[in-house]
Amino acid sequence: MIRLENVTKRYSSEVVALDDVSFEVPKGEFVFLVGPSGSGKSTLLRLINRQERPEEGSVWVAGRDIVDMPNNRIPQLRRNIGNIFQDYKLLLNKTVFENIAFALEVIGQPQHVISQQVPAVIDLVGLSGKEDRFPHQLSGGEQQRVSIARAFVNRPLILVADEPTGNLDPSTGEGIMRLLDRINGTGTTVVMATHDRRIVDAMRRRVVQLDRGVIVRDQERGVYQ
Amino acid sequence: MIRLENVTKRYSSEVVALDDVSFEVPKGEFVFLVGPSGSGKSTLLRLINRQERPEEGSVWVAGRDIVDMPNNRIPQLRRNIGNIFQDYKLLLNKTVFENIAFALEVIGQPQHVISQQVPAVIDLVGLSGKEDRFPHQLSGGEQQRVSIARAFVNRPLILVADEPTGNLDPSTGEGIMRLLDRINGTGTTVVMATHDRRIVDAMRRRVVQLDRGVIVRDQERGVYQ
Amino acid sequence: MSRLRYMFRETGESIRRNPTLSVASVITAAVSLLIFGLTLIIQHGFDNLLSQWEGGVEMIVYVNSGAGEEQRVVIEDALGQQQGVTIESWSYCDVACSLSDADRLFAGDPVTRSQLTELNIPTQYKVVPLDATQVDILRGLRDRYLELPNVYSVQLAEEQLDLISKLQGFVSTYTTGLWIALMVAASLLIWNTIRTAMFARRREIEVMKLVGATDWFIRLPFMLEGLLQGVTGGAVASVAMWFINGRWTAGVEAFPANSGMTALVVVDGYEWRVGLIVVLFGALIGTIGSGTAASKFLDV
Amino acid sequence: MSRLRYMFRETGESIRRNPTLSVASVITAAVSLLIFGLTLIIQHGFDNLLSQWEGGVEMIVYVNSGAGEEQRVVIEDALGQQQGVTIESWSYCDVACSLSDADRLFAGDPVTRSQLTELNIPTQYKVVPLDATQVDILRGLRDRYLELPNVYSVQLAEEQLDLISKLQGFVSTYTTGLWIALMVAASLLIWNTIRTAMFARRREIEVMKLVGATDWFIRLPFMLEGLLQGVTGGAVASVAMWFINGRWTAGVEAFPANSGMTALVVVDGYEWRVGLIVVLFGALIGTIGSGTAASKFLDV
Ligand SMILES: Nc1ncnc2c1ncn2[C@@H]1O[C@H](COP(=O)(O)OP(=O)(O)OP(=O)(O)O)[C@@H](O)[C@H]1O
Ligand SMILES: Nc1ncnc2c1ncn2[C@@H]1O[C@H](COP(=O)(O)OP(=O)(O)OP(=O)(O)O)[C@@H](O)[C@H]1O
Ligand SMILES: [Mg+2]
Ligand SMILES: [Mg+2]
Repeated sequence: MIRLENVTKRYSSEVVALDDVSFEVPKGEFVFLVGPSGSGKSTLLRLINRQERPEEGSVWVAGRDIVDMPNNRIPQLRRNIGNIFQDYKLLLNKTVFENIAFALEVIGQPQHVISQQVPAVIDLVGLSGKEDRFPHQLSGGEQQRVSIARAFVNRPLILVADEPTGNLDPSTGEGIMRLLDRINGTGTTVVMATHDRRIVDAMRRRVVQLDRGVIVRDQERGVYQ
Repeated sequence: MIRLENVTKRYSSEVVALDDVSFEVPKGEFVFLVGPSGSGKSTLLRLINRQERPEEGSVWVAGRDIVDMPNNRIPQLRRNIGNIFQDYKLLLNKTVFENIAFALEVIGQPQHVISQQVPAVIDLVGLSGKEDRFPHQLSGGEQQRVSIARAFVNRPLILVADEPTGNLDPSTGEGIMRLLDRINGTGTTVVMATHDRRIVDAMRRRVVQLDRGVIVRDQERGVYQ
Repeated sequence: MSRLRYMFRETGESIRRNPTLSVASVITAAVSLLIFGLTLIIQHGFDNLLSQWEGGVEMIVYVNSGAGEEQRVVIEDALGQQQGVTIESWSYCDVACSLSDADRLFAGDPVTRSQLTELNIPTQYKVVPLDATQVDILRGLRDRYLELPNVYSVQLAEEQLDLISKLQGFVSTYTTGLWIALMVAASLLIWNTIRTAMFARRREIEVMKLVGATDWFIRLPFMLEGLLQGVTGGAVASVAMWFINGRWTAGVEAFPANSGMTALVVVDGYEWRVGLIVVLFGALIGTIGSGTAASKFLDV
Repeated sequence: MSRLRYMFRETGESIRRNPTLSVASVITAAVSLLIFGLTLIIQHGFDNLLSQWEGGVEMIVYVNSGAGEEQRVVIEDALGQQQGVTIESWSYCDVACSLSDADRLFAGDPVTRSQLTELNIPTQYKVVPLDATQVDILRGLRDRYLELPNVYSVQLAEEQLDLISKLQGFVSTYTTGLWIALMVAASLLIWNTIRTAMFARRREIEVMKLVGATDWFIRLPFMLEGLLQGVTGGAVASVAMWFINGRWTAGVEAFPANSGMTALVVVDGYEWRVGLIVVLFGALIGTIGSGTAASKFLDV
């Protein structure tokens, strides 16, 4: 599903965020990216949806090399990837329903698709009854559920999550992890960067550890270390 | 140094962030505020520097009731309180030195005070040699040190920290805690909101736990629970 | 359908959010386009005023109305004698031609115009001299031609033309300067409004890009907003221009007939063409301003 | 010292950051102030043109130069006879007074003016009639006074005054409309520039408030920026006005002396006063625009 081959990403001549990184994520897998601050986790995630381009190497997503993909093809690529962030990135002036519907609207989905898929995904993330609330009327955990619903409403092949539990207290974070696990269970590939030792240790999934732009560990059913 | 008396803070008729909270922090103490997301930790901290005003009760800081303090006295109050945030709030277009000097400049300190105090505090937080870097050239932990230096350069009576280690990996977070501990050792009162169980458990200081706007625990030498 | 609704909703919201900048853009665009339109109108008015002197004509010999071909032979002989000596060429402007000249000359004074008919209008010989700067020679000619039978009067261009074309040059230069400066400002403003609008919505745009919206989908509502501002400015300018032109035309009627201003009006439909041009121009700066901004700041 | 340096540095940075909006504000302010200044100048020019007719004067009897008091008795008798019948009052404008009238009337045509001296300038009787609308009576008077000895000529206001004051009214109404519209736009723009600048620096402002900067300390650099924009606009407008006025004055000299335009210039120093007013006005809108914005958006 995702394959990086000898990828090097520099932000400037001194800042080498990723240094000759190769790794592969098969369809349906759940991968944790761990490593100290600045080790390149976010950079790696941004390469997958072409928010960044590497200086060297190639990035394959869903069978396509996306490094030299022309700009007008990128929207299509991104429709296959759901993104989840530490700060949720919800639109504050839109309700829960509107936030999720927005993701379908802007890729030109017709109204009947929206009115069918949005309630389904709201149900999936456990927010039924809170459709008309605004983000500020929700707890952090609930906001993160909205952001997951928005990322997943389009049934993407891949979910990419950058420290999704970073702003949440431990028990709320665990709820989010159960949700991501359920989504992973439907066949969606999940790649998640995290600092949260407890979560990594509890889930026991594949762990890829980065340090200063290099993969220093890649372990099936791993721990945070 | 800080005293809250029967403080109630509502953001709207439904959202009661703090409900009849009373508590006191003597000079030189180190207090952790813990509690689940939305329990009112940040709100409590914002009351102390008059970013918010309570609907009921009174807030005493350094011997003054600040709830009805006229607006033109607030700057003076804030010069006695240093603020540290999860997202550092550094100015991205200024160097380390300039970021710290900025805090003195804007309260009208003359050049000779700036050129004396800034290097001293840079030394204190362990950033000597990195004065001319920009925030994006620093690790998260280093950025947080800059933000602490900025909060402390004016030698405030109180340091208020809202999840200062939230964005940092565990070992970097521990470094920040050692620094705050050192600053506390100079007589500065420190109030810190956090989710980080390891840090609270390791420090063994006073712990005040909030839940839905109410203090449910206040423990000397406490743990995260 | 869904897309269209989305677009108009977003455009509307965006305008609502930042009314001052939008209002200022529209005002500036409107004033700029108004001055632009007025410049065209004034030019046209002056052209009317000068129309009878077109083609290097420097002297007009007015012939008594009702003077037939035989009676004009004397005049044509006199003109013919000078042909090649002081006169380069001359042409006869008959009743129909003179009436059409009068249409333009008295455009602002329909009362006077209505007193001129096929029966009483003087016809004209329009004379192009060899050297227009030799005013003394022309004056000599005038005095000689005034003696001829059936000559109603003789007019020289220098008496009128010089002042008017100087005025025309002066007025157009500076009004053109003004509208160009304002047009630059209006374009910058529309550009800026769109930039500000996009900046205000950078979170939305970020999310849109992340979920795979195409650049055009993101760009269009903003371009629509710019277009709307330009067109609104153009429409306001058109209405103002139409109003001012109407007031001026009404005012000119009240001027003394000999004030030389009666031709300085535009009532021949040209004002509608200018109105259309002004709106199109507004649309153009709106689209260009917003299009550049939307393309440039899509990478927020 | 430290504060001042801080302030200028911040102001400079802020302008650098958002040049398009600043440029658009300055252009709009400049054009607005230019039209404002030109309106004043044109008004003044027209006033010059009309100055000899001030105070209800409707007829001027010009007396041959060199006619002494005894020789003017005949004229004064004739005027006295009509006093209370058709004439309300009359006054004598002696050589000095007539020369100063000529100063204004031929301001744009120094050559003609220089030919008028104490020795050859006609003096004037300025006549205020009981009823200015009774043009026929005035014409009758003119014809009678023209017969009197030592009368050089007689002029009636209606021949000149009417057209000119209509033109003056028309021109000032619409130029005033234009500059007011643009002034509104300019104020909104400066307001907006400052708002945008404050929004762009909301992080700085947040930090400043948190570390205890006073509101005035935060506000001043922004107000300085607005002031600067207004003053720059005013200065540009002043220079442009000075240039246009100069070109016009030079142009008028070349007009025919009988074009009635020779008084339509401003060379008496009034243009400098207007230049100053324009700059002050610019400063005013700059300060008001930025002051309101800075106070309103300090709670970012
Ligand atoms: N936009 C950027 N421009 C320049 N340098 C950048 C940029 N983004 C990241 N970097 C640098 O690239 C390196 C890797 O950063 P990255 O954000 O990928 O790390 P991370 O593992 O996500 O860290 P964290 O745990 O703090 O989120 C760091 O040195 C960082 O300073
Ligand atoms: N500016 C605001 N307007 C309205 N409601 C607010 C605002 N800030 C906070 N709240 C609400 O007040 C309550 C307490 O929020 P607060 O941010 O103090 O909690 P917290 O303990 O800091 O949470 P976290 O751990 O997520 O930072 C929450 O219900 C929150 O939604
Ligand atoms: Mg990261
Ligand atoms: Mg908080």
